[in-house]
Amino acid sequence: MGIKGPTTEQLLDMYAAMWRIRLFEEQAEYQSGQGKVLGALHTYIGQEAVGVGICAHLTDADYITSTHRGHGHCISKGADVRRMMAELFGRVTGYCKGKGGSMHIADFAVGMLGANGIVAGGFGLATGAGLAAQVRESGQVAVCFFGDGAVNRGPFHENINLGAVWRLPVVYVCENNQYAQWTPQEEITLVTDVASMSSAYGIPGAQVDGMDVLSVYQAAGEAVDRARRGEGPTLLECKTYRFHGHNFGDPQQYRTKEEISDWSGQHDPIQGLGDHLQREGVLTAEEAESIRNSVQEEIAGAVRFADESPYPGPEELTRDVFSTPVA
Amino acid sequence: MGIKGPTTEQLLDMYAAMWRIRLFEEQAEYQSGQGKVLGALHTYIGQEAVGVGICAHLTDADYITSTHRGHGHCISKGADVRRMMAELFGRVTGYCKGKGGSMHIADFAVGMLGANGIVAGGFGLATGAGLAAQVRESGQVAVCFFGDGAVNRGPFHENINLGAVWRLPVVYVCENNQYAQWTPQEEITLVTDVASMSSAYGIPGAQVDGMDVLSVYQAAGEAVDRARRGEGPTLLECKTYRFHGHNFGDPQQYRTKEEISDWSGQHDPIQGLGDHLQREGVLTAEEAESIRNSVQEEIAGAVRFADESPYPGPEELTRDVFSTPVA
Amino acid sequence: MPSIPMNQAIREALHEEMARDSSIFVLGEDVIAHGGPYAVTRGIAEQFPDRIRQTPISEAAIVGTAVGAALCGLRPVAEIMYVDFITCAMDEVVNQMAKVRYMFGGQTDVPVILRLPSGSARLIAAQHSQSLEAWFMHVPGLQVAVPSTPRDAKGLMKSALRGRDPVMFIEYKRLYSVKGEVPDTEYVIPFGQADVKRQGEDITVVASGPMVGKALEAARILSAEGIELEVIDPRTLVPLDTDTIFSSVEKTNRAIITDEEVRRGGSSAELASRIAEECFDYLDAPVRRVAAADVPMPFSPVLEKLAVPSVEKLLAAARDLVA
Amino acid sequence: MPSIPMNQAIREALHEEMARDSSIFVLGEDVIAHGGPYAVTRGIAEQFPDRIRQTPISEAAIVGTAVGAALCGLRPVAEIMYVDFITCAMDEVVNQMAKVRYMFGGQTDVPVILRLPSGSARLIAAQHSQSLEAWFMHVPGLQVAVPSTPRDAKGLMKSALRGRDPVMFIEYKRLYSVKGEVPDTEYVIPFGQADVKRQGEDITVVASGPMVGKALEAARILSAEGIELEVIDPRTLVPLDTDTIFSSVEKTNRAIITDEEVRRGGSSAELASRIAEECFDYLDAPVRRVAAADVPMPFSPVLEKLAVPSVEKLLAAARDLVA
Ligand SMILES: Cc1ncc(C[n+]2csc(CCOP(=O)(O)OP(=O)(O)O)c2C)c(N)n1
Ligand SMILES: Cc1ncc(C[n+]2csc(CCOP(=O)(O)OP(=O)(O)O)c2C)c(N)n1
Ligand SMILES: [Mg+2]
Ligand SMILES: [Mg+2]
Repeated sequence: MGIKGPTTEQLLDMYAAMWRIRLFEEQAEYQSGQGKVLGALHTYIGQEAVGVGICAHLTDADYITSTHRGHGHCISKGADVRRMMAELFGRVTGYCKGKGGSMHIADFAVGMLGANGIVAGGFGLATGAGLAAQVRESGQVAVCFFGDGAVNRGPFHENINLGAVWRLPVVYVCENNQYAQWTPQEEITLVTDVASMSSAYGIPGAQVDGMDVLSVYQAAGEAVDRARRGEGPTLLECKTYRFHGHNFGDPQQYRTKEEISDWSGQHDPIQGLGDHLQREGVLTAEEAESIRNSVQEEIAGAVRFADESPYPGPEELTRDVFSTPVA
Repeated sequence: MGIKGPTTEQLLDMYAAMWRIRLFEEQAEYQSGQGKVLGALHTYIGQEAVGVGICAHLTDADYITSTHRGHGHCISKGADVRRMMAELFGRVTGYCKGKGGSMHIADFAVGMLGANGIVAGGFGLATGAGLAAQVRESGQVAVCFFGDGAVNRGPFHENINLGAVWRLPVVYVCENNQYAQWTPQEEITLVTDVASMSSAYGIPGAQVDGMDVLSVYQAAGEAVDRARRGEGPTLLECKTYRFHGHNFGDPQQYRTKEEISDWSGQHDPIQGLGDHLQREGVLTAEEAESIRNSVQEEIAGAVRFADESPYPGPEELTRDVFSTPVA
Repeated sequence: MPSIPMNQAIREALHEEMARDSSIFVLGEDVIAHGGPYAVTRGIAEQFPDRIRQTPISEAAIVGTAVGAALCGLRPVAEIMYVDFITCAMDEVVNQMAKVRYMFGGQTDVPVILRLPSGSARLIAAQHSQSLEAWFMHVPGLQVAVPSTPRDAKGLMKSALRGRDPVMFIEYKRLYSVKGEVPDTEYVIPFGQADVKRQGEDITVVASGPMVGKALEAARILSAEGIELEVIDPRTLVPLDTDTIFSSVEKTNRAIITDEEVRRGGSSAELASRIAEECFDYLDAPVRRVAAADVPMPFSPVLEKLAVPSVEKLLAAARDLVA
Repeated sequence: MPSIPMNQAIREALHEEMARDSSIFVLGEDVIAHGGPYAVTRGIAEQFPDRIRQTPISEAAIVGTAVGAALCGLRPVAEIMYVDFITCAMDEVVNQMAKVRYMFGGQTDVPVILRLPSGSARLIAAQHSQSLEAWFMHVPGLQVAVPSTPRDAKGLMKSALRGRDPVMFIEYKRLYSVKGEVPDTEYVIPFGQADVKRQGEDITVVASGPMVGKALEAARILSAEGIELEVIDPRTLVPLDTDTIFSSVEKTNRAIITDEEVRRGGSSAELASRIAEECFDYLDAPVRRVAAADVPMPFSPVLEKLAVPSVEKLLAAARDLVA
């Protein structure tokens, strides 16, 4: 069955959200260079269509789990870029009071159950979220984002099997950007089309162009609907590409400049949607520019907010280990 | 391509080996009832055709890994029933000097890398054995035996993927007896035909009647040959059934008496091969009886050997933790 | 007071709390069939059919899913058939369950209970006989309960089921069938309160799990010799009731720590070093540890017996301390 | 003697031993590209192209396969990118690697080396900053090496590569880039031999990994105050050179144990309780432990600094002990 939409309003929201991710990440890299953003930084640049196209089907009541490359998921799910940036700066106004940093941003208020520094760490969390939804018959859906590299870890297998046999309302979304850190996918598995692995669990699989937000939107809509109808999980593979290194500072000797510029030049998801909207007459070049500018402002505000925020005080060291302090 | 054989001699060996397993296990259960065989006891009764049909293609130089239900694999690989029984009795003459017991019998001299008390514990060991063989270009093959229950654990997934992408000489043999302890397979997975999961790793899969040693022999021959030729792993599923409980003492409320007697009455692998050999004129009823009797003797001897053997002395407590004693 | 075995005591806690709180949810391998190998979850499927599920052999998914469900409003109670198999889910325990509250700045509760049958029993050798309390103690964010009696087991389980933090609930297999009196009125046992199982003036014995019974036996024997042991059961290792332990040592001036863990790096090391550090001025003799041998658990009964700490070893340590 | 960083020292050990012994085999995630994140395995692919493989993100398979290969004649050296990820392979470490020799009655050697980048570094928070020595110590069958200098790292790695037992080789990430002198002639450092990094009369400081450098710094500062620390680096926690440690304590009558592990249940507990038990008559003051705070590692630099044990905390403990 076909998925309706997206509406014009949704399209414009998605366009803005993709810019929000792009500019947040660019700013994060810049601030990392300045020594303000601390620790490891894995940007989502190039993959914006995936998070945005999928989360367009979710409300704050739905859940997502994320990865080490989580900023895009946070923003797609509606997290506040100010508190995100403050977290990257290690400030107490951050989502985790500065205790988490880039790899551990969570916003439970919008159903974002956390970035995760462990590859494949999200499978159990998402499957459990789906279980909670099913047990409570709440109609909520959980989306598990993971990379192609995570596919080779045991929790992929154990949890998708569990989600399948219990028909949990979960969508397992593989962002196949073709590399796990510095290793190309074809070097570490014979099966590069991850969607095809769905048959090993008896659930549907689908593969889409992850650089095209409209394709992602369509496929995600079907998978989310299926989950909401109580028919169980889908394994959705989005073929995508990260335009920057694995982390900020990665010298990228494992791939060619040409490969990178081919992808970023010809498959930029933001440009793709922008062009589409202009062709459809939904957006003028000026409007596009103004959306970008207002997001730019927002990000600048986030940096100011972060920079003006205090660091956590020493009392925060031992808080939050348990619900109440413990001997 | 077709697998030649088995020769008449091989057939008779297989027939005797299946009896050796059957009678060993019956005796082990009896001795367990007597309080002589100690600890948990998981018998291979009903599944004899699998271990025997597969190991018929292996030499002592080849490797196998096993499970908690490992006696059949030991015997199929050529282990000595006296040292096995002594191990079950906890005696120092046992394979592991009494330190292992039923779930940890190993015989490195014949390439038997150990029973394993951890479900799916053998995947890494077999894959590593295959790696060693490949690196040394030794032509050896490793066979990994595992149950249907083990399929749902992460190491199944991680190791088969690794074996596949490195084209290791490993045969992954699923003994699908349709139950994991007290849980029927269809309750814990949607995909009950394990062989079909091979596509998730890009390797061939095959499914055979695991109650028919000749079918097992044929399929195993192809998989072992493929491995020896350097073409990589096969996922071979043998549909089988355990005639007794999960362990000795299991009240088996999770399945019907009819189901059990259907399988043991109509699919007994030993009876199956015996009838076949008699039909083919290779074996008379008397010869069959005499094979059984001589195996019976052998097992009785094993019990005597075990019973007369001493327990390990206290000095054994701290030996073998390391290659040399350590502070 | 009725006398019931420990597995029944835990079962009662589960039943009573499930009736109180509809968010409690049970999962694990074979937990419906026979109520699991230890019959702890027996009857739950009949009474709360929608709130118990039998899982595949997927320890990582069991724990991961429990944690995810806990973040989203359930209170999962997962049985890991043998604590030895928690090794298959340590990422989920250590990097997820224990850390999510802290990493996320306190945004969420993590009310997961992992039930962990532990210790030696029935000669099942190295992969089915471990005691891993020390690992769990060492992971900030995990609470660790080690009941030694049916009464404690029920009361501690009730506390766990009403708490907001992850609990590693250590159930010694050998104690499941041991009976003890359990109040027939409602009670809970708060975490972090040690129980003085026996009062004595001469030596403080901090004993946990199956060693509590052995310590009490040793105490009876030594009492005849004029040596009075004070036996303290911490009941939870995290949080740890150091007040009770330290004040006992201040009274007796001697201490033995005993548990069934492998000695090197066991929880006895943490307790002994805390006592040695904080009761230094009161100690008349070194703190002794009586724990399992530093070996994988051997199968043969003659060796298993040597590996596991015994009443005899307690007696020897105690006599040595007062000598 | 040339001065080189620790990652290079380990690399040299690997190169030299691989040239000696054709059974050594390297595997791990991204170990070829850039020689892994720490460049330890750089150059191996060029020199021994058939003896190094880059793996999928499959820690359980990496360790499991290494163990299997070791049973069949290879000497695998596996890099686990962060020790935190060993949680994904604990069954393979604990129930297979550590136990196969014993469970099988000594039938086989298990020469596996797991290289385990550890500790805090570069603000990477709770899931990438752990120190898990205490867990490994507690598992009979595992040897645990914790080099603190390039010289020790090279010599210990060479011993490990010639040994017959599984080794958890703890590499503190913060030390990879710290230079130190390394002999340019062949040498090995046997396991179980502590190194007295500094002699002193007043307090024995048993320090491991990154705390060795901090202890030496504290010693320099305290020396000016007339307090002389004896700094002992055990270098391997299993086997442990108690002789050297105990005789030092008999001389100084005071001890501090320091490491970067979380304090509760850390290896400092084992060491402190051993000293408190076996040097009881020599101790003039309680054994102190200076270790990491009992919290998951926080991200923010202000908090990370508080969580990790510091020179200041060592100074305070030492001054307190002689006060
Ligand atoms: C269990 C585990 N192993 C290894 C790592 C180190 N690591 C972090 S990201 C990464 C690559 C992940 O690849 P993929 O899943 O494809 O995600 P991508 O980075 O491409 O988004 C690796 C190896 C980790 N964080 N966790
Ligand atoms: C990791 C782990 N989880 C659980 C168990 C307990 N257990 C032992 S055998 C078994 C069932 C195994 O089923 P299967 O793999 O099908 O083998 P079968 O017993 O049918 O031969 C279970 C759950 C275990 N030993 N290891
Ligand atoms: Mg990727
Ligand atoms: Mg089975």
